[in-house]
Amino acid sequence: MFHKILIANRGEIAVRIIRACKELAIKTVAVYSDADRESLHVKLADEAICIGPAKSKDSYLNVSSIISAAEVTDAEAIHPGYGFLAENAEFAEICENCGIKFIGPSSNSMRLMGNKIQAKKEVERLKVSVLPWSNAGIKDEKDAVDIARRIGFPVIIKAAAGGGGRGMKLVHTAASFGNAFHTAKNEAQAAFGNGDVYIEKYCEAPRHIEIQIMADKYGNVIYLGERDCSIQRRHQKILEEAPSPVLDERLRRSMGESAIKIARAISYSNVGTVEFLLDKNMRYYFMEMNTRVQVEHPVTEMITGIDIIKEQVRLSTGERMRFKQKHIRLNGHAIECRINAEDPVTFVPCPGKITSLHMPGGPGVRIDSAISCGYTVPPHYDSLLAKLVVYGESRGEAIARMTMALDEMEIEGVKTNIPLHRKIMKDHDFIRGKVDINYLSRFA
Amino acid sequence: MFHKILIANRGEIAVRIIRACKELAIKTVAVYSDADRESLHVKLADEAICIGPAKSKDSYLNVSSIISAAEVTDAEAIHPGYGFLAENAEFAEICENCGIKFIGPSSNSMRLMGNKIQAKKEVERLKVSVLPWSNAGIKDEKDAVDIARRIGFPVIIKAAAGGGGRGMKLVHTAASFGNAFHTAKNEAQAAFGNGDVYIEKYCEAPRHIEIQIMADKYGNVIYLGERDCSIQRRHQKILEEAPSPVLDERLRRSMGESAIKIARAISYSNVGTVEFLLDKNMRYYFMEMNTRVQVEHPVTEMITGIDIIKEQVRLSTGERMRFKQKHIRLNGHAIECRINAEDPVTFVPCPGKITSLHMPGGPGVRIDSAISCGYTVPPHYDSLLAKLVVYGESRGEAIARMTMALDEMEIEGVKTNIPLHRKIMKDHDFIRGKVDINYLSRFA
Amino acid sequence: MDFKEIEDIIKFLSNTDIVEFEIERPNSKLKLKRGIVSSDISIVRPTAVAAPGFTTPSFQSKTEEQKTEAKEIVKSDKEKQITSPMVGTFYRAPSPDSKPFAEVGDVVKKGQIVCIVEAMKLMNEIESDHSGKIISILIENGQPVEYGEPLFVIETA
Amino acid sequence: MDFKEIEDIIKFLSNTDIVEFEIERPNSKLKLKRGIVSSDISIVRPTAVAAPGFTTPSFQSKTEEQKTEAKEIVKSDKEKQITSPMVGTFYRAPSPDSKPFAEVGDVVKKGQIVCIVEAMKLMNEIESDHSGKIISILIENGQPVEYGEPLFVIETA
Repeated sequence: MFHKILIANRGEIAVRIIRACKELAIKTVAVYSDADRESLHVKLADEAICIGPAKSKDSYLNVSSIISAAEVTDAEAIHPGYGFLAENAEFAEICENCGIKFIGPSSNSMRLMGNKIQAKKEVERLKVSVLPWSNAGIKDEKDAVDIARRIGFPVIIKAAAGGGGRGMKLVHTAASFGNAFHTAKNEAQAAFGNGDVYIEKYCEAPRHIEIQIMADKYGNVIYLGERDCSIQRRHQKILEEAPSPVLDERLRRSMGESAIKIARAISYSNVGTVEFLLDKNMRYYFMEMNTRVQVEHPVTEMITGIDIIKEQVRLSTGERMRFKQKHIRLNGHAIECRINAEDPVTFVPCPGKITSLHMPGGPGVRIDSAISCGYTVPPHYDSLLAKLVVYGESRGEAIARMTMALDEMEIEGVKTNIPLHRKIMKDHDFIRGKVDINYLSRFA
Repeated sequence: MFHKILIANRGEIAVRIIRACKELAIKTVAVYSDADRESLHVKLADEAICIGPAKSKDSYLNVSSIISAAEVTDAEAIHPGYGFLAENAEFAEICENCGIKFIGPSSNSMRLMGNKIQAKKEVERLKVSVLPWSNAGIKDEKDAVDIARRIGFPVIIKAAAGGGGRGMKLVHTAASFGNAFHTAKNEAQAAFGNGDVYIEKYCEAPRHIEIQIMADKYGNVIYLGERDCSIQRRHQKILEEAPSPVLDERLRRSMGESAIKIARAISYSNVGTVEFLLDKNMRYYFMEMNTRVQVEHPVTEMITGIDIIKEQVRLSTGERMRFKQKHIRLNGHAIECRINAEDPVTFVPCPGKITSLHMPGGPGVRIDSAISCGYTVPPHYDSLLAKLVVYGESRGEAIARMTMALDEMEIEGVKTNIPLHRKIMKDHDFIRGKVDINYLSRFA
Repeated sequence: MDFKEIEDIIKFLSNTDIVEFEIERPNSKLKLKRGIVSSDISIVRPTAVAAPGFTTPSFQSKTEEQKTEAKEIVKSDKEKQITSPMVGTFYRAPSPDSKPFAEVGDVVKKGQIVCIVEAMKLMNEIESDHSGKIISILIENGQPVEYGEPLFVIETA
Repeated sequence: MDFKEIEDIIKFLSNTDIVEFEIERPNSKLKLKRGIVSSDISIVRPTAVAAPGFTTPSFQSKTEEQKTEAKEIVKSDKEKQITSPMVGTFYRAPSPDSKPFAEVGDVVKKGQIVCIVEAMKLMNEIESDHSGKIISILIENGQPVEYGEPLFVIETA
């Protein structure tokens, strides 16, 4: 086991990782920007190093500072969390070259899945369904519109280097295609330094279902069931649950085995998530793979009893997987609400000082958070304040518990989306499990 | 199911019950004393009624006010929690007579187990072991000392109407017996209005092991494993765990079946706890039965996945038990630390205003509490601030998690016993599971 | 500028470090100064202004209103309240057909029975704590009352 | 001027050092003063005095001490610090055998190299931000430094 790990992240996920390390008796090094001097992750870690000014680019994305921090503190490994450098294959490679263990898959696996065109080609080769797309590559605009016609409108234009829904363009007619195509290319270039895009059939009102997988370095891969993350706002998940209210055991196994097939094919190790779209006819299509831990990993932990972060650390030391597929049982139901500091109507982030805080508690209530009363939410980073996670014997119990917990939760000083979550819990469609990725746009 | 329940209690257990009711879609009525006007249970309940001044005697023990509060609010049932009126058979009987459901066993079962002499006689009749005792009754002091000699010193003198360790006297020699006998009788009279005492063999350094049972009104009784509550200070539990580090499956079954035998014999329904002493030779002796929910019920909930409070409510409506013994699986390990507002050295209660509060979180951490930042702990009631409960895959993981959670927990403004718990988590004997009811006296 | 707006401003200010606040509009002017109010009263969050998440207790909120009302009514040192010593149902008369123990305007003596609070079928006769004239009756006949709830306001001599 | 606007202004002010604020418009006037409302300040926990439960970060605590020290040393406006622009290892000389870039008492010019911070095997030459006399060197040769950590104190002319 490692003696000391550096956590190249902030906020709740840094706290989550520090807690896991403490339980594994591993020393921790927190890194922080000037804006995070008073943050919980800095207080909880055994050591803490300031790595730069507030801007992410100069601190949490500052590879040299982070590697250097690991070196001066003799940290043996770096946990990247999610976001920031977590899916940066070059960073993983630099870690490998510096003799620091990157807690995640190899840089090769990351690179392969990071390029969405390559990833889709690989997955097609494995006979896992993908939505019809421009798999032959796009020569120019004329070629692109021909491909779009062949696929059939509506289509969606996506960045090859993208992910997480950033920079996507939905196009309904050939007439509006040209404009969208150029905008998409420019945006992709600006956002990811890579203007490559691809065209994909637009799937109407699908659910977002993702499979959590776990793999060791010896070819053992298992899946920990699915998460249903259909409730999204502008492609950002805000509420996740496990299991999905619509999957049966047969479909779960099929999706799980598809995910395993993909992971095996690219010699994937550590934890990862294979994202699928599930259409109204219960056909599923590979979307992308996230080569890191997800924000929403707790719902899987709640129903499997497996501590995903600890397993990540164990697996990256080269340990063998402690579980076989047959050991994995899904018990009960879990829901996560992402509590963001934002205006509940306009969704504009709302940083500021938390003047009063009351968190719910009791059985089946879990809170992953880095805030406390008096803490000032800085404006520089994402607006996630807390993940409120509940477990219930059944989905009904989980919803009742979440309703209760949201009613009790009290955050003053910053606006939050708690009212939105309260509204969702009372919504008839949500209660019946009738949601898709457009749910929230109908809802608002 | 009930439409409305009155909760005849305060603090964390009132909050716990209100939460359970909310999840069951039952309306709640809180009752409160003048000193509890700003309490969390008052805020969370659908209705709240002031039942008297600060002193328990005039409020939380004021039967007339509580029954009246149930009547004016049309509450169909009363949940007594623990302490206060929870083991008062007369109160249960008054509820029965007023057509209000008392959430607990029948007043007959309560009365039988409330008298410790009767209870022991009943249990002996069932061939469940009890420690050698004055089962023939005590005529006078001379008779008493003869009995004590026959049993063999050291002996312990206990109040027939007592329980929870109150008013017990340990006597080592015949010479000191007379004095102790009179003191015990006087104390019993003062505390319980009943001067009857009995004499029992003193068991050296036993563990306190209790079996949680659950029974419906149709004779179905199951046990939910044991709790090890050996860590006590002056007979007050401060840390509980489940399962016990020393029980094997055979002994667990034997103790569980003894508990069921007792419950069946007295037609017990609802939840209850049978307390045993377990000596060094792994022989167990019936001590007493608590005819209510215990403070430490969460550790059992964590390892069984069963919500004991909800089951209490369901069972008291006359529902059939939802589980059979074979459904009960004990998974992992749970520990509860009672966080009290008290001086960690002198144990003197320390009421006051909580000026700063930070609660731990993350996977496997549960907090049952009624405090919040700015809340003033009144001096009139017990000093329990919060129950910090952790779950772990193994006892080792649970201890690591509790250590981490205690390190993070921060309560300012009142003194707490958090430092004592931190010390216990690091103690070699505790870590090896080598504890008995005298552990803390050696420890301090 | 209505009460709601003033309330909003004050609520908002309470979480800031603004100590003086002044606003002028064509038809109105508002000036506020914050400071330390001697007792704890300013810190205690009134239950009536419940936090967003908390359901407002229906019984309690009712009585809270009544208390506020009562407090307003008790304007001078001479005005005293008779409060309920128990939870129960308030009756103004010994039986449905009898006339009330006391009416507004009646002069009562300390120790004189002014109403009944029924609890567990027991009719508890409530005596006045003061001598004086009843200037208002705060609870309607047959309504539930809680411990400490004001029932009458009496003007003492 | 509606409540929303007032709210925005106050929120904005809270992160500034403005203590008085006054604005007049054709139809309205707003005046604000900031200050300490009550003794809440005592509640703010300085990070240095870590809560009992928090393990004191060893690296951080070291640098905290140094910062305090540095702050004490910087006594007048003339005294300036050179801080590290990155995380790494502090070296006073270009190689183990060379003599240090700068010693206490040396007069350096703005832009002159005063030390090296090694990060990822790269020797980053650190230039002085100011011209003046070095009056103290706060870090020992070969020790790790974090971003923003004071390295030298310079007395400017």
